[in-house]
Amino acid sequence: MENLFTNLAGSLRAALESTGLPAILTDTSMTMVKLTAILVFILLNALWLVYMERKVAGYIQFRPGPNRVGPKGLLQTTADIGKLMSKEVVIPKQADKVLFLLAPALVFAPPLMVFAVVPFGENMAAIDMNIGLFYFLAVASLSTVIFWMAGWSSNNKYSLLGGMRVVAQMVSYELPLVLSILGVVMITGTLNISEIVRSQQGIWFIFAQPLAFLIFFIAGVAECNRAPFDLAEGESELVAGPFTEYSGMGFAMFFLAEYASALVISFMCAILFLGGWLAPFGMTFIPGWIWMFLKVYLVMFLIMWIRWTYPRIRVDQLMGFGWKVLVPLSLANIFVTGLVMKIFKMLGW
Amino acid sequence: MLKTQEFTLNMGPQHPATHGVFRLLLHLDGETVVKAEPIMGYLHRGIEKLAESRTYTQVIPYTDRLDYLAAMLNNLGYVQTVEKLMGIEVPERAEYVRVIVSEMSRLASHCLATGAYALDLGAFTGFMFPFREREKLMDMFEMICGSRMTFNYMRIGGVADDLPEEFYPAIKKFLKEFPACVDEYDGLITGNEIFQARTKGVSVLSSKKAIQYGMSGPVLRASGINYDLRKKRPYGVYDKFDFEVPVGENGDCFDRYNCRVLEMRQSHRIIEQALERLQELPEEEPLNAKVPKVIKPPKGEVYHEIEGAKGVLGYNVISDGTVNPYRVHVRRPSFINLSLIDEMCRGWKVADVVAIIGSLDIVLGEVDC
Amino acid sequence: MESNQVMKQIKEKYQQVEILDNHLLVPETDIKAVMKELRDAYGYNVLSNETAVDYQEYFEVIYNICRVPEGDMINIKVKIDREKAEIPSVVDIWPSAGWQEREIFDLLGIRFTDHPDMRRILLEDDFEGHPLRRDFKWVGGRD
Amino acid sequence: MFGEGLIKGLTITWKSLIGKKITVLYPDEIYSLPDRFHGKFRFDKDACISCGMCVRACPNKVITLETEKVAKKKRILKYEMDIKYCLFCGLCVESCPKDALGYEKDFEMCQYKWEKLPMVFVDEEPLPAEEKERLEEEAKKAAEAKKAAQEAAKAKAAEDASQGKEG
Repeated sequence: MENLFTNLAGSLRAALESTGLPAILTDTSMTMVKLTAILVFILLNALWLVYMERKVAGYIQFRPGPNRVGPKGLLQTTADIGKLMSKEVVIPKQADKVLFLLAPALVFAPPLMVFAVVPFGENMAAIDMNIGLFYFLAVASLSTVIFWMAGWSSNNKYSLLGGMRVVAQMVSYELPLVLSILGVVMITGTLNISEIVRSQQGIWFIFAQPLAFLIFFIAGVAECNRAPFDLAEGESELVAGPFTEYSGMGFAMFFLAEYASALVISFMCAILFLGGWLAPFGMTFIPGWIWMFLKVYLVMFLIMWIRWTYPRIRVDQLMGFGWKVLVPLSLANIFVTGLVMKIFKMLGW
Repeated sequence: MLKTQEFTLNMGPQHPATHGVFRLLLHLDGETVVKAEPIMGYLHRGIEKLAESRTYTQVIPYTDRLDYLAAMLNNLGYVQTVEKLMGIEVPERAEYVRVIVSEMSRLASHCLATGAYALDLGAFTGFMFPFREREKLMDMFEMICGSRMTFNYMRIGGVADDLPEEFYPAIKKFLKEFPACVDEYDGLITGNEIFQARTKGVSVLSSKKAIQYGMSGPVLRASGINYDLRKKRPYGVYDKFDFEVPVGENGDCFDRYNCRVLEMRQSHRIIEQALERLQELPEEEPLNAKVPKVIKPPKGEVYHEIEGAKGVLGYNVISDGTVNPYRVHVRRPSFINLSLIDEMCRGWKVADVVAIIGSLDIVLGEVDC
Repeated sequence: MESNQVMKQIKEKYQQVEILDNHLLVPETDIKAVMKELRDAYGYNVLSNETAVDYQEYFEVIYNICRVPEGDMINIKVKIDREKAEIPSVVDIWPSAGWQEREIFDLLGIRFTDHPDMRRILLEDDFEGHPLRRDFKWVGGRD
Repeated sequence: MFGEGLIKGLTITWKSLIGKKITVLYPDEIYSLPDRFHGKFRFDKDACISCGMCVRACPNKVITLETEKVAKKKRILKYEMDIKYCLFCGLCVESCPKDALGYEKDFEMCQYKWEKLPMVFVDEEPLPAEEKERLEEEAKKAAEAKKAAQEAAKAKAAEDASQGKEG
């Protein structure tokens, strides 16, 4: 069980090699297969997460949630997507048509690109990059551009305001996000994601770096535009922010992308702070990739739980919170981490 | 060459945060409001004009449609005005029934205000919690008068019908559970730091300004003025109850919201007392005063005010001695509370505009009449 | 001070004022002076309600003013000519009159002089006529 | 401490997450309506005396009632409620002296077509002239017969009384 997917990949590679393909072709086709698997994985997860979110929201609000389509309402999201797909894509007259259509097409790209380096288990990353963490940070912030594209090209005032908010929010939250990870990087001394997980063998970083975890979590929630930081969408004041003018599948893409990027943040939380695929209390009879999922879904549930509890923060407060609270705190965290490491070194541990 | 430019944003008439079909033309500098121009009338049905061609009793269902969230209070204000005009004494039992239903209506309205305010600030679950109680209240209204929103329960000289048997256990159960529910709102909404950051110090309305602009209800009391007509000019049997008037300190959005939550607890106390007194009264006592079949008040004019859910609700009824009122004018608290919206919004962010409108607790049925 | 006494004192000061059963009938010329007096000398600080009635021969503007937080109330009426429906605005005394006077203008067509913003408020700007006048006829629709 | 309210909020939502759900799943479970529910109207044609009280009580002029007089009796030709204007205030039901009007516990009054909205309770053709005449004749006869019977009964009673007196 533990090596189910790696074995599968191995046998596929062996099968490909046995046909006598040149090595480069084998590698390319293997990567293609892996990326396709990831794409399918993300889409299925996004569908499932929409359902899960609605169920959680319903349960919190004394409602049973979706329960009509399929058993226990499981097919609800599928039905919704089906409905949205069959709808007309309305393009506003004054919109910049190219950008307007490009934005929803591109919106899945950043989360998909990040997932290329995410290990789903031991040796289960599509590409095990040496600077994986750096890559994640660089790519994850790309989604700002896409939201801004959507907001600007719609030529709607609500969209414009939403787009401006996205940019402002991203600028003020990218920094604490990066700084909070630095503590982890200092301890492990590597940017390779798999290495970081392996170095949590002794202690998970949530216990070694609790403040960093908190900052990373908050900044991550802000990064993927989830409540209480869903200012960009801010449906009570900005209707739907950058997505106001989108209809049909365009809207559905944004909707699903929100869950995909939330999933990225959950994966990073689990990898960086919750020990990734490592089993707690020596319960290794459960395969690592299942542990990974459990942790990811725990973080995901936390994000949902928070969303359905808190009101939305205001835009200037959000930036004030980012710059005045999170950045100094993460800097302090780095300082303290460095200090403690130095002391440990002096003590000779 | 860079230069900044103001731009206008049309908030409404179809917008989730304006609590109805209300349009606010915002002049924005970035996200900061420079000027807010209120435009209304999208729900104007001419109820004052309609009343001129209806009989006195037929006006009552129309008053339901003013503040449809607290329709009993509108009924009460109107029938009390006509009773004053005709000099009718209402039997004590009917008075207690009226107090119970009108305080229930106030609770229902404040539940909605609390919930919708949480929703305005983005807390969707905060919206569902008070709605759970509002739903229970509406179930009880359905038992009493068959409708959930537009009751038409009060009659000139009394009420339409006695409280049904099944109502008493329902209200007792509700009264028992309600304080814990308000604690839940306090925990989920009032105590939340994000909520407080969003509302505290936002759009402070000084007591002087509140008086100048004729504000009333929780909006006025939040500014620190203890003015509740149930205490200051008691009507009906309100002088017989023991309750307090919650008063705010700063007059900001948080105080306006909190006044409503505190008022819910007081309304709960009033209902409890009224229910007790009502059950002490003998059942045979009449529910309706002796009123002629055709209501024809003598020539005259009465202006009567009650404490509505949104503020001071006044009715000016003028009779010319026929079966139809000559003129009915309603002093709608939402309408007058809204008149300061421009000044209150200036200098605040777009998101605060939502918070300010929510804290004023307007109902467009009432603003537009 | 009780409102009855206030009414009497006002009557003494302004000869043309009449006391009806619970109203003070003030001539149009005196209205601003009486209002100012009531606010400054007697502390009637809130204009609770302002409305008008069309009596076919003349209009009557009704002011209900009260003291906050004491709560006592005084009612004032002014008769104005129907042909030349104009009356000085009391916005500078009580800002709360602002929207109420606009509403009266909208529905009854009484023009308030010196009002800073005399526009229609509920009906659309190009609406013809003033619906609360008794001679207004609505064409189309049910009555 | 900052954050206390945030955690309290989370505990409250956690409680509701695992707590009982209160929604009524509408078509599967039917929420029981109270007796006084203002729903669809019920009209009892036989109880109606066509007094027109409901028509006069209605604030929105929803009810149309047309009658014709046949043999001193009012016959309802048309009783229609234009439900799209109805306020469901209940003044018509309250004013009915014979309880001919009432409510049903049914609120599903949607119609697909606009024309189908008005609730038609009675819609009959006026009687043709000869039928009317016949009925009137019959009524006259019946009345005469009744009168005769009454007189006979009276006479009999008087007879009985006198006999009784004698006896």
